[in-house]
Amino acid sequence: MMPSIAQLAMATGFILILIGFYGALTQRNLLRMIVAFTLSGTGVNIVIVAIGYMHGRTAPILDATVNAADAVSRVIDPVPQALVLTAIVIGLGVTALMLAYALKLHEQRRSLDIAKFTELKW
Amino acid sequence: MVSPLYLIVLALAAAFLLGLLNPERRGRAYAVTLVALAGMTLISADWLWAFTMEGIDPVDVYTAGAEPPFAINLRMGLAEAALTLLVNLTGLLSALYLKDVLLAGGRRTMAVLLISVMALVGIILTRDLFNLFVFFELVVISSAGLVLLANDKDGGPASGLSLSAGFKYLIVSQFISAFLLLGIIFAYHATGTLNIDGMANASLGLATGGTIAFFLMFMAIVAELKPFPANGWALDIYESAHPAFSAIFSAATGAAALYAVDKLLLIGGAEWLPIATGIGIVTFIAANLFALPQTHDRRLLGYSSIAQTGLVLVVLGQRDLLGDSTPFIAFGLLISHAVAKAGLFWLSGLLKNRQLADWAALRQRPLLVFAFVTFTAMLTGLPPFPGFYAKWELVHQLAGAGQFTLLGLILLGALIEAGYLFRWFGYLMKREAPVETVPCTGHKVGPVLVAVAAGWALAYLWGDLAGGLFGRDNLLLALPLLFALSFLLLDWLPAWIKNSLAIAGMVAFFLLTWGEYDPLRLIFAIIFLIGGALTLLASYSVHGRRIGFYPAAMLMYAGMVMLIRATTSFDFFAAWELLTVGSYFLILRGKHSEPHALSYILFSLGGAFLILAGFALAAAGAPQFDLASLAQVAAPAAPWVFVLLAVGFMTKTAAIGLHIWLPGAHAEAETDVSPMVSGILLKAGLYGMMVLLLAMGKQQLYGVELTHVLLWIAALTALIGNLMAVFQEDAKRLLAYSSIGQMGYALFGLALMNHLGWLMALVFVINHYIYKSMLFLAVGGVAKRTGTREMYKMGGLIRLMPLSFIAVLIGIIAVSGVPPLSGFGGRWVFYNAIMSAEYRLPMVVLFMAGPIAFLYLFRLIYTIFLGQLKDELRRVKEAPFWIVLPQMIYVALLLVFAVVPGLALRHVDAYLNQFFPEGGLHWGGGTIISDYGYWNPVAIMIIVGVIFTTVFALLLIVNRKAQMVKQFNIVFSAERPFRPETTHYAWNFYAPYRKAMGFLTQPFVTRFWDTLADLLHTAGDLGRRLYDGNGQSYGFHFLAFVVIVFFVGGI
Amino acid sequence: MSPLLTGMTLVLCVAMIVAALLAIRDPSPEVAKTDTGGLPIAILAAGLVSLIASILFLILAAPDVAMTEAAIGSGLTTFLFFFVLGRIRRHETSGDNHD
Amino acid sequence: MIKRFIALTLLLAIGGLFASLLLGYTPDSELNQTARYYAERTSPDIGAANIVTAIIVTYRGLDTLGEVTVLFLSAAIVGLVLALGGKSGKTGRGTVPVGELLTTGTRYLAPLIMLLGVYVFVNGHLTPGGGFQGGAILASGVLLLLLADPLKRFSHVLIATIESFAGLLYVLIGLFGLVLAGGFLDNRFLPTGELGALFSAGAIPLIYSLIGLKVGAEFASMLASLSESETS
Repeated sequence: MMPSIAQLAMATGFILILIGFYGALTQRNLLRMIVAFTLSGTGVNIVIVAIGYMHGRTAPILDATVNAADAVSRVIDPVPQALVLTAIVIGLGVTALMLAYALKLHEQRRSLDIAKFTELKW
Repeated sequence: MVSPLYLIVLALAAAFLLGLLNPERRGRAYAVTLVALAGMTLISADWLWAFTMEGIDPVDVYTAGAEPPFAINLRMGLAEAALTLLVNLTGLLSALYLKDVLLAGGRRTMAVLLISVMALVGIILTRDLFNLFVFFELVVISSAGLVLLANDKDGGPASGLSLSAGFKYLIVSQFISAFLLLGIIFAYHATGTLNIDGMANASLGLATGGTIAFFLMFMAIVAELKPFPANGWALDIYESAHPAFSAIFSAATGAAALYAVDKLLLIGGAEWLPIATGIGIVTFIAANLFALPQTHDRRLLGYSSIAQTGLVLVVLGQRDLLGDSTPFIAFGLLISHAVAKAGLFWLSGLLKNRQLADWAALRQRPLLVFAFVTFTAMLTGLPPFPGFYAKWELVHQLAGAGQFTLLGLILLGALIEAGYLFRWFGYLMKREAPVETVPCTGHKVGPVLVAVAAGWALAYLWGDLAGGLFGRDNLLLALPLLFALSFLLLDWLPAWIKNSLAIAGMVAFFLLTWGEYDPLRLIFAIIFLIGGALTLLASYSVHGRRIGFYPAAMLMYAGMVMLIRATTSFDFFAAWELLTVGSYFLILRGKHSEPHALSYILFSLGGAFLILAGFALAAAGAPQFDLASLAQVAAPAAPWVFVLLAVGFMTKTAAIGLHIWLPGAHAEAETDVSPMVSGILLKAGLYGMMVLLLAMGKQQLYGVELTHVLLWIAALTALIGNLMAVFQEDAKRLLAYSSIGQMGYALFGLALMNHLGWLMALVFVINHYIYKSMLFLAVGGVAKRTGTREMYKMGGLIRLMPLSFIAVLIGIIAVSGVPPLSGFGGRWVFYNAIMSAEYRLPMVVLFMAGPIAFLYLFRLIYTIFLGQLKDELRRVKEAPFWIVLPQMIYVALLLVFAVVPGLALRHVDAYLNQFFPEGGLHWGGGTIISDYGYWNPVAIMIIVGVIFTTVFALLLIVNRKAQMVKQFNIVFSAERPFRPETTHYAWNFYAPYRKAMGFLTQPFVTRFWDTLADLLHTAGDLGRRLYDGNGQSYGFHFLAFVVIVFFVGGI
Repeated sequence: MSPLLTGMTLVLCVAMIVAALLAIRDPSPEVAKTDTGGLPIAILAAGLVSLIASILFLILAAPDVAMTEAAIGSGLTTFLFFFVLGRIRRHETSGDNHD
Repeated sequence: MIKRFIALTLLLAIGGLFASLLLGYTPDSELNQTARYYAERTSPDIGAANIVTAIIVTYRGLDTLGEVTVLFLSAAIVGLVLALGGKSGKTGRGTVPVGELLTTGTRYLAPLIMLLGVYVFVNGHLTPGGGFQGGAILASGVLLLLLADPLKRFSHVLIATIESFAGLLYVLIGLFGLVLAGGFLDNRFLPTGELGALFSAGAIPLIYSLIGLKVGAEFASMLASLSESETS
């Protein structure tokens, strides 16, 4: 059986999450870690959108082709999309914050190596 | 009441409004911030009032004009009201505390603080999963921002440390958010709703993928509780952040996250409860263990926060078992933790240096020391604070359900926590203070004082609640406790006024209540109250204000009085803890008593926990029971109850193996404190033993009769205690070891479980009080005048301190049990008693202990008072009047008691007939008749007096030509003094005996406990190296945590 | 279900994974001499992943999400990265003769 | 190396989790109760053609308020972080040569882009896109200005004012919903109008515009603080 689009997308999303995690766990460069996190963020978003997808239906927008009456049988689940919008924006906020931190950390230590910021421990 | 939505609206509106203000008018922005936070606090308080006082039902608030699950809804109930109040109040107080920092940081910083508080409120109120996620992200981001708040004024802008801590937090939260989002969306897919209650109804676990979806969400939210091992980031934050933020992070964030977990558990249902428990208990133990080797104050507080949160998680996980009392317990623990931790973090901001020992600077301000004590007591769950009630309930319910492993682990963790907290308090009181002045600015001290007030108010509230639930009186209203606490308010008075008040109070209380006691309790009441008042006479010798002495002493006496007045297990235990704490503070007052006080409180608390466990086991699920019904405990549990209680009480009587705290604690205590903690305090343990033995009698465990075991312990205690005393050079230590031996005798009598044995024990109780108080006072007085307690530095003091000499002479005659004094009475009853029992071998051991006592007692008088006077002591005067006076009263008492022992014993003897009808004594006129012989005290007194005079006269005649030897005439003995000690004839007096019996005095027990402590320390030190400070490692930890829970939890 | 759409999805997915792998690839030693060496490629690759994802969102009937991902995920985020990268590089060059 | 091995092992386990989620996933064939409600009721109740917008602005409006707050927070904290220990001395941004073409192009392009952004969020309730997308487009106009003239200081005061003002109004409108209509952030205190018209769906266009402005301002402030030199 051929995998559906949703399953394909979901699998890709999961793989992206894992790739992102791997990068975040193994790259010692702060900026590269942040890049890795944006990848896993994208992966999460893909999974969420894929879960709401229903084959043969249209986007949850009412227009000439989809009127209010038959929306129930014509559109896909709008909730995951709404959630993803929020998630994307929050992701950007966190990314910006991490970047600012990285910038400042570099300014202090002239290094982006995460292993150099370990004075706090034990 | 206004809609709870205004909590969120108010904060957001204020935060946005700040952006419109002139950036330079910072004062105005600060005012807006405070007003918003105060408004939020008021709204929460208003709701809390409505729920508690008016009893309204929880309110659901819909948004967007649609019903859930189609729109987000919030709920305001009792729990929400209380938690939001906690969050808002913490936020408000921290904002006050941060005044300087916020004014320097400007409106953006204030906005971040406002939003942080708002987000925590949101977490508590929302009933929508995704909304929960949004609020969590807000918390994460605002926390990452607040970490950066400048640490202190002179430290300049935030150090690089807090920057890296914030970054680590962001790394971990990226992992967490990914899991949370995935979990939420799959849960949504499985149930078709995002509403928490809707999802709970839809039984998520049954849907496909529902279990894993829930697992992911659960792991993500639990990770916000900083579970072991995924919590390194949190510690770094605690260590580097501004303390006012740490207060929010520990108290408010912790509370909100716990409530989120609680909501989530609604969805997951019963099968997730054991997992929550597991995570909680592992975290509780690990965090406490890792805290042991900490020296950095804020990091230590961080570990403690994590541990406390873990404990509350355990409670949530045991929800099914705890039933209706879950909120009572969970809130009791949580709120104690929150108030105390916030207070301690605020306190830490007043100090410049970050080592634990640097807290000694706090001694400048007794009020702040009191705050520290309050917080420590709240954290360790001492009465009368909420944590105490919670601990009692929790342990009882767990024991009732047979959850012994969990129970043991909880008590172990709590003991470790008490260990490092009391160690810290010891540093605070005893270490050298760094040169710094502790600032006393209102906006910084204010929040601390509010926390203290909140702590006491909560203590009252919980007492009230417990009263309602279980039909108890409010502990905080117990008259003796109130009396003790009132000395806190009177501490500004001079010592002599407080002393008079204390004595008057104790005597008055005795006069008011003496009719209420049965003869057994009356004896203890007399010792505790009248005896206590008598020892307090010696305290007149101290001048000044003596800050902290009277609250501590009165707390101890209050505890002891409450102990004998207690009729239920709860009251008994509460009293036990009060007297323990009070005596700890007293002991800690000694100059070098820091380590000894610590080991005292640890042994005592360990013993108290055993008692608690014993009571819980006996209660079999009931919240408490009448002490008398200990007798009805059924078979399988009964011997265990007996063992737990007996060992618990024996920590206080310092039975062998549990005795190592005593010598130091008694010897290092102040002059007038030693008699209190020796002569009086030890009796509390005996009283406990008596209550236990009267109710439970002989118990058998695996075919071994437990009273027989007790006999052996008692005999060995007597032997080893006496032996150790023999080899002491320090007079007070000698007396302390002698107390161990004496308690052995008393315990032996009790363990005989017959009439005479008990009579003997009671004789010992009275005698030991009198002569040990007297000896400690006498020796203390000598030490005070000579400036040393080493006996070889004294000698020949008989002429300079004749009254002390008489006291010691009478004392040792009494102790050694030779005729004619009351000690002999004790011995006589005792020999009669063991004749009547069938245990020969321990008896032999006990007999051996007798002559050994002679050895050390002889030395006491010989070394100190006889022989040559040292040059430097030629100007020594008699001890102060107020120290001698009680001694003379004791001398009189001893004589009276020796002549008419029946005065007290008669009634006790009659009383004991109820329990041990056989083998009683017969009282005929001045003579006492037993089955084996008779004793006529007056006749003996006369005979001994005649013999003594005769011998003395003979000696005088024979030794007429005796010649005085000059002090430094030791060259005659062909010995060259190469050490100062060796110039004294009595140094190492019993060296030959040491060769013969020294093996018995090897510090095996000390070594055992030391090794145990070292082991714990090492384990903690190794364990904490897990947190290597690398943000990436923390990511690993989180993923490992998820994987481990997945496999261990069997999901 | 239309094979064309599925095929296209498959291609996009593979492209995304490849780009993602490129983004987290270890920089070669000579590039990694400086902290920022090889970073532009990683950032661009991550941006590419976002861009392809937004096409995927269109296929998944989520135009709103697609727009957002394109504008924010691949657009703004990438710019943020480059801004920070630029500043760090200036630190590096000025920092060398500074310290 | 051992780190990579551990990472791979852990991720393998996590991957296993994901795999079981993936394999357990069956696409819905019918809308679930929540989605069905939205599909049926959005147009009569809310009057918005774009159901996603209706959810974001109304039904889950509290999320969106939170989301906007996230950006507000991030922008504020980015500003705070970069202002830390502000080293003076290196005020000027390194002179990066800017092409003539970019400068001139920007002059004409930037207003157009911003206009597009406004269009996107004003029509959020009708067509795909809305406040966030529009805000991002607005911000990219600002970005262009920044690129063209790096030394141009964006008026922080202006940005902050727009941001705060929009935020305050947003909260106020939410309160109107609470007082005048069914609940906080209810859009129906304004007439819902005719489906598909610009002035329809109650307060949604208003709210989404405010969100657009606010988000745009926040993005702009983040971009500006990250691109500017450490002077503030």
